[in-house]
Amino acid sequence: MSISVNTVFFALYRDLVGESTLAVDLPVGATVADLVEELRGRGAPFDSLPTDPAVAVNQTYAMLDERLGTGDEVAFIPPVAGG
Amino acid sequence: MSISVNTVFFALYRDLVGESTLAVDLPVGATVADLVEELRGRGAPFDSLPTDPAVAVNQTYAMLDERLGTGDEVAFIPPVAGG
Amino acid sequence: MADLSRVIHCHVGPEEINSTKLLSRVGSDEDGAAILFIGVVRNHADGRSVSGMRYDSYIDMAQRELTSIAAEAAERLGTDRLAVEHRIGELHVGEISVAIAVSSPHRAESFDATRYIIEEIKKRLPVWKKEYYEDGTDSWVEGTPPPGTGAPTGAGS
Amino acid sequence: MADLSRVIHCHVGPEEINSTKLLSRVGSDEDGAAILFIGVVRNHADGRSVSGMRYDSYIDMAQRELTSIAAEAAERLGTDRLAVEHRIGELHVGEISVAIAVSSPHRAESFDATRYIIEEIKKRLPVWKKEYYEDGTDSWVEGTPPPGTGAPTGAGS
Repeated sequence: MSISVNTVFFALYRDLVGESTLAVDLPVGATVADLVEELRGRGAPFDSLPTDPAVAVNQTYAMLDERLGTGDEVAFIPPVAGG
Repeated sequence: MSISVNTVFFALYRDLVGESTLAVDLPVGATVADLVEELRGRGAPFDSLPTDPAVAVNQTYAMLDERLGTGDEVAFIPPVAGG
Repeated sequence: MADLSRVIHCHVGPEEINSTKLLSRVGSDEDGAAILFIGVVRNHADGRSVSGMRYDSYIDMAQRELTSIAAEAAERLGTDRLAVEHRIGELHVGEISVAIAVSSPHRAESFDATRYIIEEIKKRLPVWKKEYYEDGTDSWVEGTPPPGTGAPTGAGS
Repeated sequence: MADLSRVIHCHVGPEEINSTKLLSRVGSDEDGAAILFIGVVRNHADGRSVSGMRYDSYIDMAQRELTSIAAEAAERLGTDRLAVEHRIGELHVGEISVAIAVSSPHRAESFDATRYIIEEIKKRLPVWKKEYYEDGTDSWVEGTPPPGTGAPTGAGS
């Protein structure tokens, strides 16, 4: 059994990984931290992502221990610089 | 020997004394405090002025012990309410 | 002593205030932030309905004092990019009585200078206002004694 | 939770910002003070000459987050009279990237709410900017990690 989430990369992180979006399969019960580990475990370029990035799940800031479900949109949020 | 100063009253103080301006003769060496005492000593309506009003001499805020000279413009400044 | 020559624009008078124009007086390619503050005649005071306001002033002194305040603010701001106008005379509800425009490279300085100017105006500017109430009465607005004046004349007082 | 329905106007998008129009969205006969804050692209950063800026955003989330910030500010302000816009896309030096308009019966609340909105935008809004320098190079502006995110997952980490 597995789930599928949609990851989204912005700004600096998009430049680092070379992608805007990526579908990722994870085991049921996986958290944001598991997603980060899965991606970084793929090696370059994903291992250039930080181990504790800010993330938003379905457009709301989330903690690394938040549990994910199929269809969730998980955005990697580089340090923000609006204004 | 005496000096002559021009006193000016604004807003509430103008309403109290019923005048906008008034020439006052004072002894040489008189201070702002002496002017206040001289005016208040005239009785009504001048005794309704405070004993320690804010004043400006020649358009600059002054202390009560500032010495006056002939031709000085001494304004009685009620509590201000600009903005 | 603040340098008065640095102040761009500073005026006390009966003319209607155009706040958009005032804001356009400040700003430069070096600035990342600008603030416009406006004070407006409101329709109530201390629970009473207000129909209008009359601003009186010691106009020559008010112009000088406002210029000093603006110069002090420019010193804090570190640039001369500020403009301030205070209106006097009869004003209706909704009309602008005071407007302040400031710009600076970073936002903190603009907030600081704007706040400084309005607070000093309230403390020092020789301006008085009479409120006219809906019930036909009127009264002078209770003000603030200017700082550093009216002090006792000697040790005994 | 702040009440989102109280916010008058809140927008993230590529449209040019008309700050005069934004200011006209706030204000009421009950208000004695109004503030307009604008953020502008400036021609320098860390000693380098800047020719322009590109603002990227996670636009749907940015719109939601800006709405939350505005609602929190309205709660502090005590009224719903505020409006805020953030622009995205390519901007030239001198163009407005963000504008905030607030009004309130007394000035302190307007200053507080305006400052709150711009500080929270800097901390939380998912917007990023790339600076283009006069020498032809460019770089992402160093930002601020959003608060309360990226926290460790357990006692051992």
